[in-house]
Amino acid sequence: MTTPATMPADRKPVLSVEDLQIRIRGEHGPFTVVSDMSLAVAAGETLCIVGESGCGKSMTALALLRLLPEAAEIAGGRIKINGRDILKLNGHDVEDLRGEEIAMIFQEPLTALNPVMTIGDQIAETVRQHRKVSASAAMARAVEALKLVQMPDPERRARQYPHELSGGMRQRAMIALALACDPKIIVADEPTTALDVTIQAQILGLIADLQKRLGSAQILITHDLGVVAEVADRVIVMYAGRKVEEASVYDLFDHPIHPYTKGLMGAIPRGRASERLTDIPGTVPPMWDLPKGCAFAPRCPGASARCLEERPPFEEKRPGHFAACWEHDDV
Amino acid sequence: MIAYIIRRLLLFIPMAVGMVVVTFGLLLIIPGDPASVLLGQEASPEAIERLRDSLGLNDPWYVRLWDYFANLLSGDFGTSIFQNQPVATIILGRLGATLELAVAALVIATVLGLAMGVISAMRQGSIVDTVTMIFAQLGVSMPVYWLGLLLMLAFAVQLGWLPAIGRGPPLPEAFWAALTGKPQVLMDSLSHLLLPALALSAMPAAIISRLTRTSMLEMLREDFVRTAYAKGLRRPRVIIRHVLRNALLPVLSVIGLRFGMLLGGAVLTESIFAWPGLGQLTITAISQRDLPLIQGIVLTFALIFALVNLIVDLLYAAVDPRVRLG
Amino acid sequence: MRLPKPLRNPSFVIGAAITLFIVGCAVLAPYVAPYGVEQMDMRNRFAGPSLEHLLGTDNFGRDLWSRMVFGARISLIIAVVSVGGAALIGTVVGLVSGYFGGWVDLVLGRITDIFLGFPAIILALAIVAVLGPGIMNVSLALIVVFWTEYARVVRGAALVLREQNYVQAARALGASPLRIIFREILPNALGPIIVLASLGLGTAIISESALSFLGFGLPPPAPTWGWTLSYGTRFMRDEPWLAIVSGAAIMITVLGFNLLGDGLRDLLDPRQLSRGGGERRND
Amino acid sequence: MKKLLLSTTALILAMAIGPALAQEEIVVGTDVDAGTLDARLTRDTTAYRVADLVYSGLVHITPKLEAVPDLVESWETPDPQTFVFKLREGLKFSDGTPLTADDVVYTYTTLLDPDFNAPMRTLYTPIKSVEKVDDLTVKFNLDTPYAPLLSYLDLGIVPQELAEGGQDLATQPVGAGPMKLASWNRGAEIVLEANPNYWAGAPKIEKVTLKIIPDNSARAQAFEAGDLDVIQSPLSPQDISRLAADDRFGNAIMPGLGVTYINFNTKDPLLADPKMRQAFAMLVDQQTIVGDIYQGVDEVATSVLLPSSWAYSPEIKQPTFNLEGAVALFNELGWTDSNGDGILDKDGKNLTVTLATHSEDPNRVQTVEFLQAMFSQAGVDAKTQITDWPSFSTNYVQKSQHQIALLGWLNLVDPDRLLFSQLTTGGSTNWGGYSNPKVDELLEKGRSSLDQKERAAAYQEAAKILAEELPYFIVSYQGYQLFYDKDFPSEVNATPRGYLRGLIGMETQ
Amino acid sequence: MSEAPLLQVEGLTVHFPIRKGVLQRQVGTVRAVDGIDFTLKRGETLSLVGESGCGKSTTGLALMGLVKATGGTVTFAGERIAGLRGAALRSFRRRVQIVFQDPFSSLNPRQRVRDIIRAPLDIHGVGTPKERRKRVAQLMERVGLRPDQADNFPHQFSGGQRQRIGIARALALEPEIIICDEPVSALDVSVQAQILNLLADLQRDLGVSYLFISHDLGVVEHISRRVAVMYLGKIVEIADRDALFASPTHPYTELLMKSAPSLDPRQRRIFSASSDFVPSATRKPAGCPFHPRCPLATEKCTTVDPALTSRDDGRLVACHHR
Repeated sequence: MTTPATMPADRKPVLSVEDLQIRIRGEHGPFTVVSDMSLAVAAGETLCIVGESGCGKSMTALALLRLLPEAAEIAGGRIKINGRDILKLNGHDVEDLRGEEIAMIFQEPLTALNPVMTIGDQIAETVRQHRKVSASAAMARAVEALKLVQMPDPERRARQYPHELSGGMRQRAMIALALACDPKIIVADEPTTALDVTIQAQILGLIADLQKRLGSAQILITHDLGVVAEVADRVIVMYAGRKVEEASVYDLFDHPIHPYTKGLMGAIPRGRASERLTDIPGTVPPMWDLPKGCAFAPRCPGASARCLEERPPFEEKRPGHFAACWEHDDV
Repeated sequence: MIAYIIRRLLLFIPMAVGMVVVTFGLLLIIPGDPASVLLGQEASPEAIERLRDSLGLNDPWYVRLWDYFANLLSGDFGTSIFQNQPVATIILGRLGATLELAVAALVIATVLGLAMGVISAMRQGSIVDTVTMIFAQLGVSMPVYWLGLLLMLAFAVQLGWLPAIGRGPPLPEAFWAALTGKPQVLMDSLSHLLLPALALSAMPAAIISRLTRTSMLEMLREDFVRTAYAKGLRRPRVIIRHVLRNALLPVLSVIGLRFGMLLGGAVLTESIFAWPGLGQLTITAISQRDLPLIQGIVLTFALIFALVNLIVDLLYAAVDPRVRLG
Repeated sequence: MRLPKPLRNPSFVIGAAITLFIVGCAVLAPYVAPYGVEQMDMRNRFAGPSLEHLLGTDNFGRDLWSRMVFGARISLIIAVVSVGGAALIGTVVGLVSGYFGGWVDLVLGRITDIFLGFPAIILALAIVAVLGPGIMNVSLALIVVFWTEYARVVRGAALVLREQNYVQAARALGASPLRIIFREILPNALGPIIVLASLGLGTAIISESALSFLGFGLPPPAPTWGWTLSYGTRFMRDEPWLAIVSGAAIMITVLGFNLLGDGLRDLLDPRQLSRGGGERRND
Repeated sequence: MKKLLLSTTALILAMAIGPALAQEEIVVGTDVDAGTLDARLTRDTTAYRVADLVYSGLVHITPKLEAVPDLVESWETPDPQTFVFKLREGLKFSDGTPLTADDVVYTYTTLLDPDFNAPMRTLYTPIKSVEKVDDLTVKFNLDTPYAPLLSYLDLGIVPQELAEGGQDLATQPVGAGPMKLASWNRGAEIVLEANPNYWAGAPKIEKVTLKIIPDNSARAQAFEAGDLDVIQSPLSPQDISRLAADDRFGNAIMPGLGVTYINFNTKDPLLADPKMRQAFAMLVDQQTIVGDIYQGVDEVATSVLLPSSWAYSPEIKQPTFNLEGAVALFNELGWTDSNGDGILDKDGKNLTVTLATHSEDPNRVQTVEFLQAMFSQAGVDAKTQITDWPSFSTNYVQKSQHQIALLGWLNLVDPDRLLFSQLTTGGSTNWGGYSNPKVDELLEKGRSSLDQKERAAAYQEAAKILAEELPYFIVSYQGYQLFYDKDFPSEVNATPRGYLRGLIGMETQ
Repeated sequence: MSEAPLLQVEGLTVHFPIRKGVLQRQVGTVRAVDGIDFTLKRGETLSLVGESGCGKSTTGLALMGLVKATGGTVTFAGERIAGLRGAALRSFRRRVQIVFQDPFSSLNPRQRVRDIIRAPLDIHGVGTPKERRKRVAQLMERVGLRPDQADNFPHQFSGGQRQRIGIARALALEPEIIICDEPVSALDVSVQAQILNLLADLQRDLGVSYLFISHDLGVVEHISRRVAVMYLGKIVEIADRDALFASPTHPYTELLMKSAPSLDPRQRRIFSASSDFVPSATRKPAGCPFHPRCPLATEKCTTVDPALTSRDDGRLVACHHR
């Protein structure tokens, strides 16, 4: 079953994913953690993938760079960067893409940066991998990248180790690392989750600002609808390894369709003083033991008998607004 | 930094005092005394008693302990009862041999252990990994003296390739000789060193290889390794620059710890290969109840142990910028 | 049908099998051994393996298999007593030191350092020289030598565990230090202790044999492996069999405990032990 | 990895080819490092052997244990309590200074000073005084006639001037022997070189290296590997039979000067009765011990007199192995297995005895282990006690806390040396507390008479009594073995004491 | 407002020494909590909000005696708890309990849920064994767990359920105050809502007071009656919830509010991507701790630390300019 990837017809996707399947060999035997995942993103656009822990959003992000952990494998689908299916490339060709065409910003910069190498060395290393330049030129480029992310005193910071920087500065360094070779696509996996709120604001501002200036395509993975509201152009909501809803950010926040999306929004306490929160009862089912029908059905307040039996298709419910739900036929 | 080193060295003092007291206490209650050993079977009880008097063995223990510490403070480690020489001279004469053996074993163990560990981790689950880890298991399971004897039997006795026992010219001298045109001196020195060092290195090599493997596998799962791949780096570069360097950190502290144990293991190895080092001296000193000498040896071991730990910590700080010594 | 987790761990399976075999032999020694352990036959010295003598005979014509089986008893008793004692003392010291910290930790730490500074074999030699040979004395010597290792590891674990929120929670409830140490911390430090003890059994066996080898172990005619090996090395040139068998007995037993320990390490919480070893300060 | 192996092989080959030994050097294996090389204080085999080369004494003891002149030209005994020695002319120490009667007087005077703590002082205590008659003449005055004295006068003469000047002879010995100390690497080797100032001229061998290899088997292996030119006792019996069969090596195998014996504690209530001691002695299977444990390198002993000695008599015989006889004797003494548990008992008490020896000598440990089994067969509940020598000697033997101990005596150049201190009432090393006035009298006579026949008669009579009363049961006469490379650069004249003068190609013997 | 406070904290200070050199002399001080005052009334929720390292968690731990306070007084139900030792400490601990942030590390993995919830009863010797068993079942039901799960181990529960276990344990002794140290920040948003609702229900039914420690303004706004904003060991503003969120007065409070993302994509805020100098408690700036980041800072702010002073609307603010 091919799920449609929404993309305004006038724009050409830089990155597109079709029917991606990811499987994991685990304690309970192999099981699928991401199914029928399709997405597309164009230059200058920010696509947010939102969902709670374990929904498969990070796996999807890693798959885009073919960086899945050893126990996981891509079991099907296509990932195309500028039309080239990277799943068909050999090792070195993929390595050439990483950092050059598509770069990644990780969640926790303290662990994602090598603790025993200076910031500058780590950035320069990327540059030298992809460009034939001298060591000093690479270092100059690293300092430039640090300037780009508005790192204060970049020359000095380049000579420091990750632990010597504050959380916010580390994340700036991480971003500088990703931008060092001007990639067309940036994948950011929860880039602000580990940060304090004032710093988060700065980093989100920086990311938005940089994208505007560099015109890259961006995929941002987050669990925080607040972040989504701040930066997304389009949004994919994931639940239990599948897309449940996809729409432009305005459509999604104005008229959420899927009960899970609605539940998430109701559960956020922000600006709801003393009002009782609408929680989603129950817990996410384990991926190796998914219910037969709609994975959300057991927790869904409006679930019908059909929901428990048959999985709803992911379809366009309103123009440009897709969802997978039997009970909603809003047109 | 300097303050750190000074503090660490100051901490050594209570440890050394404690070790002297423990050793002293043990020697006090160990049956047998140097006088009777010194005078041999044919000595009369009166002669033994007279010698005990003149050695001060009949003084109360606190007087003896006090005297020992008083002498220590003035830099006097005492005089060996049996060798009529200052303890410091005797120990210094032997220390080189033991350090040579221990360092050689450590170098072999480190090189071998790291190589095996890295190869194993890179080929996790393969035949190479399995075979390497079986060797590592055997390495930690084999009594060092048994391995020593087997090696001696095979390479010295049966094959006759290497000398069975003893020490050639001291290695530093031998290196100098080789540089000044006498390579056979170096060969002689190395040929004597090879078997005992090999026997002594088996256990630490096995431990290092296993630890390196575990540590490598752990590091391979670290986020920054994923970052390195995400940057587009080639695998060898990721392994060497990112994985190995970080994986070495825990290995480093174990190497230091092992060095202390190597010195202990040298006791057995030295007695099998007739290596004229501290280990053999220890056995002799204990069997002769040569108190000042035993005390001196214990202090030497303690000092080496403390110094090695200090060096490892300093190295650690040098390799890992996160560790700040202050 | 998948095997239960422990049975899928080859280290554990092989280690447990070897250990079971050795322990079985030791426990059932009088039934497994076809000959008396001191039954000499000077006309049949150094016989090779045969149906009559499974492993041949030793330098007194005694049945080697019977000697090895009874030797296993001695080795295992010493190993178990010394490891048990060392683990007990080390654990208590480590827990107290790690939990209370401060000057208690400082004093206990210094004491641990003192014992750690001695090369193990030398300390053991001296203690056996003081106490005289005998199963309990050798065990005691090994306890004195080995307790520091447990103290170090358990202290490391206690330092980590006492910062755990559930320990904080217990303190918040007003639990006494004793309750916290034994109900909250100890059960969680048990993994590394068990692993360490399992590996320690192997080390104890090697150490005991080394003591015997140097002439400080149980005196003959006790059928210790160390003495048999010590004798064996005397005859090694012409009759290597004795040394090979006794050395192999030691090696296989130690291998069994090591594999078992490794297996347990994988099965029990694998990270805590490696963390317990070297602490480092991160800023 | 492959490369590493290849280069290692190359290295090994290079070593194998190595330079051949120069003709005038020999390398001797020895078991311990010398403690001190001051001739008056030596106490271990290596020190004796080195001192024998570095120093010369008034006399030299031949392989046949006869005293022949060394530094002296001749001597006289004007009366049984006086010895007068005439020194050779022009004697020089290795450093070139002259050796005179003063040095002889100094050597013996210091030796006899109790505060000097010389280990062998007891051997010389009958000496009342040593005096210089003139530069070349020295007179020894004795308290009593003391026949064994000559055998001990091979003690090296030390230079008075140097010793009093503060030179530490223990580490920097200077003597008038055929060799002199070149270097001493503690724990590893002692290197000696020929002394051109030796009165009989420098020996043919220019350099003697003693390599210290404590483990007997390791030493044998080193010898077989060609690292050593000579090895000698103590050696493992196993190695001896192999080396003797190897035609690359020459050997000298001869009776030694030591015994391995059982010391019965006659003060122990259980062992006070000579019959009990006899019964226990009958449990000692000497044939098996000597044949299997010692592999025939020692000899079954029959009495306290060594076969090589002039006092030996084949007529005197200790009890021999007789299991049934022993049991019968035990029964006769009231020890029977009354409760059928296989252990003899009397008055409700089991016949329990402890067999002790020290752990340093593996052959003695094996012997005790074997004896324990034999004792058990006879129904004796025998325990073993094996500890290192210092504990063993201090705790048990010197305090007479032992019951049955397996021990040895070495250097028995005279019967007196095995018997007088050990078995006379109150003797300084009479650990078993043996006392028999008749024996006391005979041993006194043996040491004071200067007539060898008379002495022999006295010792034989004593030996006869001892063979019955058995404070000592001599298990074996130790053998002495020396192996040398067939290409040995000089003639080999071995001596059971293991001294090396017969190996260095000396002009005169 | 006339009601006497249940808990009154005055000048609470927690300092950690920084030692250096050969003799480990103290060369500095980490002023984790630097003299804070607040009160907590019966049945109300006071939130301590601030960013990491501001001392809010240390405050909670100090109140529980889990870290040693270096100064200040704590008065509980009119009784001063001097030094918190012995019997006084025991009774205080019965009446004040704590719920931790991480539901994975706050439960002993080797204990069954039954034993975890029972522990406070055992420690304080409450009831007979039979009563304790009954009480455990009761507590489990109260927090929304099935009593038949009592024999399970913590790892068999999801994060939300584990947090419920932690709450049940805290409730066992019927405390008057529960210190909630970031109780929902490790949870997914849907589960977070469940726990927040549970906490609200418990307060309504049992009348327990919460000292609620959090960095999440949304959660704080939802649950609190009053809010104290902390910055580098100091309280910079305390106010009633509605007043504070309607008109933040301290510049730091204002920055916090501005930084929190809105939930309306049409009202995106303009983020300043300015540099983020964040001083730490180790190297605290002189004067007002916020002055290096403050747009209003003047000369005075760099030297004089403003005191927490009362404003017309009843709120307390520490600022020279507002």
